[in-house]
Amino acid sequence: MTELDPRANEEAVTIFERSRAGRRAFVPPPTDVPEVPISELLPASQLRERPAELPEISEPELVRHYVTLSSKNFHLDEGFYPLGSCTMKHNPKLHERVAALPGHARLHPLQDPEYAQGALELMWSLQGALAEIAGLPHVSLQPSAGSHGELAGLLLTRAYHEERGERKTKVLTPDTAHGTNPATVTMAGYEVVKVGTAPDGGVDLDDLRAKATEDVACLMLTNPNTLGLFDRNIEEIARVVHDAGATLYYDGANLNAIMGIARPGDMGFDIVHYNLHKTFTQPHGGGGPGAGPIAVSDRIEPFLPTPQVLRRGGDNGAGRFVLDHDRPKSIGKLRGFQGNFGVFVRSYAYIRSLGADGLKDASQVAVLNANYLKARLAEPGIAEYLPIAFDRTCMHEFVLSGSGAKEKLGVRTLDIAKRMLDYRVHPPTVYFPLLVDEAMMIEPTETEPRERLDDFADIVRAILEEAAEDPEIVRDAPYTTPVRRLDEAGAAKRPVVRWRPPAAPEPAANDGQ
Amino acid sequence: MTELDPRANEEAVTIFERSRAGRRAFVPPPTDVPEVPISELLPASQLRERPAELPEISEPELVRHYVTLSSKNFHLDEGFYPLGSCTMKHNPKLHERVAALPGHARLHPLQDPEYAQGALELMWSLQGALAEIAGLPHVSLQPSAGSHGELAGLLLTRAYHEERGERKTKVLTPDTAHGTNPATVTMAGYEVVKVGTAPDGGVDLDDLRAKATEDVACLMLTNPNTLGLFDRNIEEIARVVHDAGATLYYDGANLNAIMGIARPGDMGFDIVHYNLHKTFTQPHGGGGPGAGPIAVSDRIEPFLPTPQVLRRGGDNGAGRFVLDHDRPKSIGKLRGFQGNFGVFVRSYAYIRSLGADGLKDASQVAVLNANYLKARLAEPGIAEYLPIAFDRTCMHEFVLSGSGAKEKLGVRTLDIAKRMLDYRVHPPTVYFPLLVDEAMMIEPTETEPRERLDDFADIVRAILEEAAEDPEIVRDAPYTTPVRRLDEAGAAKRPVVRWRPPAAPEPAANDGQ
Amino acid sequence: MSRYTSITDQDLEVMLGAIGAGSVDELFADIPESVRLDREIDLPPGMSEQEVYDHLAALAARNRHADSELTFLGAGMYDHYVPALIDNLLSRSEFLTPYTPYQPEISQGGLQVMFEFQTAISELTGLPVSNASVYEGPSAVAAAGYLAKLETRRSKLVASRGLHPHSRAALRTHAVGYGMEVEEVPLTGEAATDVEALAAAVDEDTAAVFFQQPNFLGTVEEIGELAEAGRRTGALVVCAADPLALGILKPPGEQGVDICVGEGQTLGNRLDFGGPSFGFFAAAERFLRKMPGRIAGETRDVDGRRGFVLTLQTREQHIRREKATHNICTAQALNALAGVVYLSWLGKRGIVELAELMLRRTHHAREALGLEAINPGPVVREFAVRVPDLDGLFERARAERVNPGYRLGRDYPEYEDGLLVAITERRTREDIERLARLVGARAGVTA
Amino acid sequence: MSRYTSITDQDLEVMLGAIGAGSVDELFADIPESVRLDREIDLPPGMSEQEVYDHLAALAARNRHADSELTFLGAGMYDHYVPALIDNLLSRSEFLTPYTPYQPEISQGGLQVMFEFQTAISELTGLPVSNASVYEGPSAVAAAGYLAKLETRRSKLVASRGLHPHSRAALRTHAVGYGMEVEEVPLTGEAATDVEALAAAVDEDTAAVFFQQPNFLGTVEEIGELAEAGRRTGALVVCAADPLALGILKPPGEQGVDICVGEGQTLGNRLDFGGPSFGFFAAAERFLRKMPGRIAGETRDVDGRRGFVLTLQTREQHIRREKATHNICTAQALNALAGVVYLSWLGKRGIVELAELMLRRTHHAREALGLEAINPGPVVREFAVRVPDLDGLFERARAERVNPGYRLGRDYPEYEDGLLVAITERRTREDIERLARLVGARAGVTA
Ligand SMILES: Cc1ncc(COP(=O)(O)O)c(C=O)c1O
Ligand SMILES: Cc1ncc(COP(=O)(O)O)c(C=O)c1O
Repeated sequence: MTELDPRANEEAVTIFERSRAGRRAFVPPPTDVPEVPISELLPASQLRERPAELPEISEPELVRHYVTLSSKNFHLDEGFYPLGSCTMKHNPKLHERVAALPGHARLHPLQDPEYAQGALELMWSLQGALAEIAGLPHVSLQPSAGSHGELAGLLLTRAYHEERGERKTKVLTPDTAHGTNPATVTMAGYEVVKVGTAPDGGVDLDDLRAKATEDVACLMLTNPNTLGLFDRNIEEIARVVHDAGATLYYDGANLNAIMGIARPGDMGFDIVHYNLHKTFTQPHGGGGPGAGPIAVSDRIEPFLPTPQVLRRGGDNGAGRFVLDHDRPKSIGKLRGFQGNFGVFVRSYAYIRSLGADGLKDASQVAVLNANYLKARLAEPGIAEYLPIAFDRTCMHEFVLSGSGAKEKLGVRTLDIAKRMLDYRVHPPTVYFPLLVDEAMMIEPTETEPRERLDDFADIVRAILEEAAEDPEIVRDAPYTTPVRRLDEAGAAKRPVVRWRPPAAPEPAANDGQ
Repeated sequence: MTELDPRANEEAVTIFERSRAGRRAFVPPPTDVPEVPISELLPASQLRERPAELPEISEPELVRHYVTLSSKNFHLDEGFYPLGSCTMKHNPKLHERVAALPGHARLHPLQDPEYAQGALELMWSLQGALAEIAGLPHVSLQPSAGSHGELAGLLLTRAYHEERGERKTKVLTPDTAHGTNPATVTMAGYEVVKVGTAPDGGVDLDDLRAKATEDVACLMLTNPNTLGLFDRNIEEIARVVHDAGATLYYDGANLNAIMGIARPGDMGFDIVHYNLHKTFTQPHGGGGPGAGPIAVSDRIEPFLPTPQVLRRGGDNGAGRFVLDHDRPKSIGKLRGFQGNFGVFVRSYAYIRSLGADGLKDASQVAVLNANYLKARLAEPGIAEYLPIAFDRTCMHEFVLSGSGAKEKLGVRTLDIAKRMLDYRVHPPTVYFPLLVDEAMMIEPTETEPRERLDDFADIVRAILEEAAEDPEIVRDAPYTTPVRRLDEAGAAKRPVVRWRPPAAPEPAANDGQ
Repeated sequence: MSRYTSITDQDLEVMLGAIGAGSVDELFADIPESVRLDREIDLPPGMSEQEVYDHLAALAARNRHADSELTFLGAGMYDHYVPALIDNLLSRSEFLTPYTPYQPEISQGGLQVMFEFQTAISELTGLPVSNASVYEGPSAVAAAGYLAKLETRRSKLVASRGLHPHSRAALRTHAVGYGMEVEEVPLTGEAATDVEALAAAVDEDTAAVFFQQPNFLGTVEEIGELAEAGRRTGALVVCAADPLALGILKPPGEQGVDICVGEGQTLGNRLDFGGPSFGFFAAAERFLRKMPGRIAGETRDVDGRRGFVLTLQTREQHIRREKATHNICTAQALNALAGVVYLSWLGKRGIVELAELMLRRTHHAREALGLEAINPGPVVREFAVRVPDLDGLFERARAERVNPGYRLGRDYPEYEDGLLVAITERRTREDIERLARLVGARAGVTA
Repeated sequence: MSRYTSITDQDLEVMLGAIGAGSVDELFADIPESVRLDREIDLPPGMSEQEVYDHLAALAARNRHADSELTFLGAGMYDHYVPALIDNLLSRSEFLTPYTPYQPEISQGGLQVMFEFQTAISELTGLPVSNASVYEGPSAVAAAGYLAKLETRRSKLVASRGLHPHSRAALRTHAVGYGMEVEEVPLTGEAATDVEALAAAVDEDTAAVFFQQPNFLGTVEEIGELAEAGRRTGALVVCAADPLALGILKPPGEQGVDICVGEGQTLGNRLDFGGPSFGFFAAAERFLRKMPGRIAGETRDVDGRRGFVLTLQTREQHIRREKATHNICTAQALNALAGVVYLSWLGKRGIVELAELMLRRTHHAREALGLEAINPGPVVREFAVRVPDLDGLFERARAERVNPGYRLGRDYPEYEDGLLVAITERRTREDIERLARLVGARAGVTA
């Protein structure tokens, strides 16, 4: 209908371009103290000469701008979002309500613990629940996200080895590892050594044994791994790593597959991070906030960041909760204050809502949904084009290869993903993990009903049929989105990373709209 | 792009059709009292035999269903909404925040007034503010909407006349009156007598004089009237009505034009209703809630509904607020409790936000915006097709006639309205008032910036140009909406007003989606 | 310029120019000097958002609400838990800010919600047609009276004293306009509607009979018998009902009731000191074209796609004017949305589980208090007892931030010492025992 | 089945059938028995929504928060008024629930927000490039250290003691991984960074110098001089700043600062007991390709329409892996959204009006308290004073539900008796006088 849609080619307008001199959404409270001239309060050297060019706009138009922008986002409350490795599970609305309670939202981080007992008890209880789920006794909630937790994990490893007078320079990561793993290794001052993947999708044990030398500090692993497969050799892996005097680090991004079923601690992992914004349903917010708490074994505990939330006294709930800053061996602080408390509230509410069996049920259904969708996508008419990368029972996610579609139909994984946009579903994670050609990593999560999975299978089939008929249809997709394929190369070649007034210094007044 | 939009012909699915036996979003709190068999607590005669067929659905899918539905609504936070007579002004988000405070939202209506002083003070203060704005001393907040206020007004009029032993049987309404006016007259037990409109758009005085007989109880008027015109003869009208011993009723739907500038009470009106969901920005909610408080003169006061909020004692704010039920002459109750308090909170917040000059400014800008848009739509290229019905300076709204477009272009007001949908603006009120051929009633309100008015004028021009080129384009519109023109005649001929399971009694389990 | 308007000096100049006016005042020239306000209105100056918030928060803090006390108040509105997803959905601009869906092509969200709402109400009441909402409970009862007048042209309305006092009051108030009288029927010794008295009150001029399920005191009425007695002379039978209780009670529609109306607050709406909530209005098929208010209907668009519209509008004021079946225009769409979302949240099993919990706790509470019951028979969510020292109880309770319930005295002189106690899923056994202790305190003293 | 899952028994049967498995347990066969958990995890059973709400509400009620006491606490997070429209926008599923915008065609909302955010931060800091957010303030400082390492390959970081103690701590913690040392520069007698000491500390091996504007005690630093001293040997100059104060302070970018980072909580974010908020990271053009985190860029689609994408991703971990400029992945998009909405709400004039109000009240408060000022010079939003009987003051204040501020002792032994008092637009003159009375009380006693 484009020709009949008068707004089809409407251009995006930034809030700055909507600005008109003199408009305002904010009215200041009256000045109730002497109106001393600013020049008497601030040194001329530090006085701003011209105001920052922030938008001038009334509340109604401000609201419309952002409400209208929001409607250009696909989101979890709209439809299926099987983004592999991201655990896009439902975000209960209850969590937003409890996080917004003034006792949480309006609590200052430096409040005297005596007057923040509710918040500290919540953190303490969450630590306990997370410890039990991972099977490791000590938890720090401080890291701000998974990658922050990874960094904490390697800094703890370093502190641990240094105390023992051991000098280690390398960290092992499988070639299936998520990008944050190697990036973290470098930031933590180690050298990355890649470990290969065996034909069954697990760690190549021989390669591991060969590389697990004296100078290795740690092996970073996620299990189930990024192929969605549980590494059957996990105990042997742990043995090899520990024999080398290295720590075994658990990237918790895939924890959603095994809650209440198996525990990293029981597998021999020394350090674990959790992604509360994945497994424990903190809404992703378009790229955060999240939280990446870590759990560790006894030997690592002394090095945990400060402060730690502890309970002093009576074990019958009579105890007081304190912030322990006095940790001589601690690696120190990874960030300000006590971490992303607002995220803790949501994840704690989630854990209390589901309880022991609810969490186990969540993992079981996550795995059931993944295997069912995998089966649906293994049907003739699909499997020829999108073969499964490693044909085993998967855990919470699985990886297909677009190789067949590329050869037989001339459409790439990217094309299929873009065409999915027209079907109003979010595409899987694509081109990751790297070792799978034209990878398509699919994680349905437990909160999807069967109809959504069937619908997705039908969509994949339909797209492949379209491609068989006329690959152009798929290659030129999407057609129905607010914008179509964007020039990313151009964006990187000539980066425009902020809006600039066409005619400074008073742009807002005259241009735009 | 329809051919390339795989979801273009997707059918609407009701929540009942999404139901699957066994699913649930609700988990009950545990039963903490003896589980006495229900049959021992309820008589068999009153026991429900089969459960009501409510949907069975999990929270994630429940949220998706209604979020997705919501996105099929055009709304005020999306764009221009010049729906005449409805005062679609911005709804400040602050109002939702203050209305949700537990002290308001969680307050029981039968709470002992001693423990509801904050709520009663708010109502008392709102009464005072409304009284000052209308220029009438006594206010009852009780009516639930404008039409409810109208009914209250006529019941008050009846009580007033009856006490004076006067028997009146008729109520006058202008032929420009809103439908609720005559409908209310009948409900209140009176006979409707129409009064004509003069060439200048005001009440036809001669006709009024002729019809203002002894047996007339009331004249219901809105001023500015539904043509957006202020009746210059208002004083003479009041004189004629009062000489006949009738009351003069002010339909407050158009109060937004004159706040702080002129007051119904000063014009001689005896009874006024306010639409808090129009002038005082209660969000319309897709058709309510609203509130229709009334203000009256001293002679009507004794008959006001019960209870009334009064302040007893100290005038320095020291007083206590009470609910006065002891009103022997009262017409009684129009509804339960004290009215739509949640609406009062929002409107009170609005009045305190704007204050005296803010309210006046709102009316001035509302009138300025209307006259500017009227001027833009009087430009050549538009005026020939959409002549102004009564060419005078308008107040907050004005009425165009689609007569020109119908004759010269063969497109009706309805067609133009439907084509506006493709331009993502809400059409004006159409085919009202009735005495204007192909009427288009336009009320921009004060919260619209000039760009929106210019944009609308451009849209009208563009549509007329499309019609000149090919009327089909306009006659077949809309094209880009979730559904296109609907068969309303068919809907009324064979009414389907509820969903029914294709195969009772266990529909949800098997069908749907 | 206020924070809600956008007209800059530059805009003003351009706009006045286009209008051809020298000033904004000129635009008001039509208003005779003599009725112009020659002063500023006498209201405080405007405030910043922060100040308004602080002011209203201070007012709100002076109210004792259902979170700041343990309350057993009911009597028409009840403290049920409202799930968080309702707040979230109702806060969406898409539902919160549009007007009545006059343009169906861009209002399918709101219209489908109405259609789903009508379906849910129809399921609960056992009546085939429901409208999309009326104001609230008592005025819904009055609206039923108007339909009865239009239908029967008779002039008498018979109402059980088990009908909410506010409903009876609203009925009386409206009846004056309808030109009708309201006659009340007493309750039996067990606080149920007296069937004989009802039968006796009904005559050839009776347009409708009204009763409530459960009645104002919480008594489960024998609807079938009441309906039969009421129908004798061709009067319409109107039942006001608590929609939540209908989750386990036999639908009025299955027991000879013609019209079922009620207060919807119990379905996902807040207390809000009494409103806004919504009223519902359901009836037998033959009244479809006499219903008040909006009704959504299913239809198809020009491309054959399923869609929804406001239908049978020829009943309504904007088309029918003085011949309309009611004068209602703005109703309670947003509150009705909360209602249907709440019912979908509860679901087919949930509403039963919730109502049964309420039922059991209510009966448990009546025993636990150990007082003389005014209605010793079946009760659903509320019951009435006689309290020897009502004032004393309230004094003791208030000191402990407990609200024992509603005092029946004002509405029922015959129950001067009556206390109406409401129980919901939010009042635990522990809460009930707390109230029992307060009641017992005096017993202790006098023992 | 939980309320968040949908698999009915019927579904289960069909699904296992399609999978070809006999039970769900079979799907976990790959997990060796030996590492299977042979018991239920030891956690309490699940609860209904209502129970979870009640439980968390009870916990929250045990915290004294900014609405339940009069607080002068700041020290890095401040009690500013957050406009209601921010709550409303952030609660929209469209912003709340999507992941990082990897599919730009269906993420233009989030991407444009990032672009607008970057523009606003650039305007405030006076630096041309900003990323779309990092975790929060102190870790943003640490991130600047990493950029300095990548850029200079040097091993020393010099930090003013005016830098937030948490920022210095985070910098030290991260520096261990970077293989770098952190050296601290003392403050002058007036609690400003000692320029000479800074100049002395900087050598050929210094990768970067760090200071804060205003510094931790509220002192307005002479950024220009500090930058000049720091730059001498080619070290990068990093300034941590309060973005709200930058509304009236000269932008770091105009004073020789290479990188400006900071805590974004003051921009429309809640206190939340310390997080989530957001950190910002702005820098000079030449560091564009060394920036950490997401950056949105403007481009065009195949039809020539303007659009936005995540750009320069070759910096990032998911592409560059061990060579990435930082390991950050999930950042703080939703909090950054609150930030740019807040700045748009304040607007060009509003941010100045707000900052000036804060400035004036802060200076007024410092006088009103009548105590010896630790930083007697210019302060913006916070100031430090010496309190003779700090314990006594806290005791008196706590009893009246007043929180006097932050005790400097733990972080600054040199200010054992120091109190850091924060002032925002929410602390009125009246509030300030109330604190002054509490301070004076003892003076009274000792007088
Ligand atoms: C396997 C894996 N590891 C680590 C991460 C990084 O977690 P975060 O984004 O919380 O830093 C992710 C997130 O996508 C992941 O999928
Ligand atoms: C002129 C006029 N009068 C009365 C009404 C009825 O008001 P309400 O919808 O609040 O009952 C309206 C509403 O559209 C109106 O425009």
